[in-house]
Amino acid sequence: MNDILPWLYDSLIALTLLWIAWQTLSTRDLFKAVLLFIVFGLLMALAWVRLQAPDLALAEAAIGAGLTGALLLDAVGHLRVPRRPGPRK
Amino acid sequence: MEKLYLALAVFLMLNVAAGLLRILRGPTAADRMLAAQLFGTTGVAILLLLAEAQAVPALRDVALVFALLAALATVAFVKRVWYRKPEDIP
Amino acid sequence: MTRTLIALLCLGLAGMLGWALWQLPGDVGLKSDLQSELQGQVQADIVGLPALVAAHLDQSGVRHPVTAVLLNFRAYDTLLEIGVLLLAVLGVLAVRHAAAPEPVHPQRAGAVLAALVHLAVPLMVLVAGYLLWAGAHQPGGAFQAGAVLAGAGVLLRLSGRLPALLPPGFWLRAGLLLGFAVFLVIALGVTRGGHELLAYPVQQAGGLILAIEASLTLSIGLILVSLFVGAPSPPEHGGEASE
Amino acid sequence: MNLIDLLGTLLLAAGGFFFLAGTLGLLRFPDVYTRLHALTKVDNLGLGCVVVALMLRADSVAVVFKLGLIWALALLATATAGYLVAHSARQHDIRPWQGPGEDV
Repeated sequence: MNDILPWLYDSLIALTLLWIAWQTLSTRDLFKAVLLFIVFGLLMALAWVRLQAPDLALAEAAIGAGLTGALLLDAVGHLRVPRRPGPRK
Repeated sequence: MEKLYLALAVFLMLNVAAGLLRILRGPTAADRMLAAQLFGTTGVAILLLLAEAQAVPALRDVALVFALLAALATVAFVKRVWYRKPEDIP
Repeated sequence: MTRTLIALLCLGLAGMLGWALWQLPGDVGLKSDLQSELQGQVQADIVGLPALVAAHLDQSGVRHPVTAVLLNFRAYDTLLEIGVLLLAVLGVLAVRHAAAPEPVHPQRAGAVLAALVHLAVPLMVLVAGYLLWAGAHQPGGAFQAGAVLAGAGVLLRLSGRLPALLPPGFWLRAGLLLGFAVFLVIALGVTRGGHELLAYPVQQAGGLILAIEASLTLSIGLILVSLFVGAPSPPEHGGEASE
Repeated sequence: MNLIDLLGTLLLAAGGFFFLAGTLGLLRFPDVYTRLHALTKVDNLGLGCVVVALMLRADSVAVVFKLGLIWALALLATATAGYLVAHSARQHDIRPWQGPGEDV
């Protein structure tokens, strides 16, 4: 019982990360890929915590979850992908 | 109490995994952005719980940086991707 | 055909990575009980890196092992890293000059975003300073602090309070260069005292590292903001501005 | 189990409940405005409960202050993000959901 919770958490985060990575690479929607990448960075920071590397978690939180997201979204905006504002009803 | 913290962290991770469906489905870009914003706050909660459970106070700083930069991506989204072009305005 | 080739290549790469990981000695810092169990014994003749760092930590001038490695024991690595960042931003600046500079439009932000900027930006600067100071004894340091500082810059830019690049004059270039220059001057400076390149004298190590980190923070923040701000802002939209 | 622990456990459970509610809202609500509601309100209540629970067992006043600051920052970020997204959605002529009669 003592070990099952960390084990559960670790396997959950590892599987989710793999799944996000796969979705990021396989999606055709650029914006979706960027958002998935942001979430990937976010969860990666949480994974570094479990790997006992708080320094990396801090760097990942600042660069991965914060700055890269803004940079990539800016790039998406400039690429002028055909924007679909959603189903207009 | 440490066990409870960890259990809640596991539960919150499950929430994130379920919320990913909203990013995949959309339908609008705003829905996806909202899901990412929610994960940011969930990440803050998980970090605070782990800081206590693993006894690593430095994780609170990670949570602080998370919370501080949480709005950045959404602001960039609204200002750079999902704004309305002048020619679209009737 | 190409797909199969790529798939085979990826598989080969994955196999090599796995093999390399398997070949790692048991205690190079992968704090893993499983590995020592697998090897049946802890190899006493291989001194793990963490132990090596811990043994020399008192000579490094800081109390946090990661900072000690990054800015003292393996400082040349960090020196070259900031050099790479500098080269990257030079590339961006070279392309950027094509776009005409545009004026500042603080009124475009809208009231709510303006409130966020008013509250968050000073806090970001404060937290950057805190992270820089904390790096000496706990996780933190120049890169993290610089990134938070850059976050403040990006927020200012998104709310229209920062011109499309800060005027590319002397002060911008000086700011971008500052971290690298201070690092290099100190690295060379210690050789005059009979030390090797980047081998700080033990007594002054703490002060020197703080000087390097402070200038690195400023430069990294400025470099990251320059990467973002280099692009012109999109044609403005109605609505938000009129609030 | 003393009173502080009991209170902390209750708050943690409440926090978990609010996070679950937020995720369910994100997944089940019909349009962007209602999902916004689920996110900005519920998820900050969830974080709030967790933060207060951790405050109860904090070692020092500095830690309490830091936890409070983190919560305040998260509130600020989510509130701003929520407003900006709602405003942008309105500019994109996305109409609010009018009830179950209309298809989503």
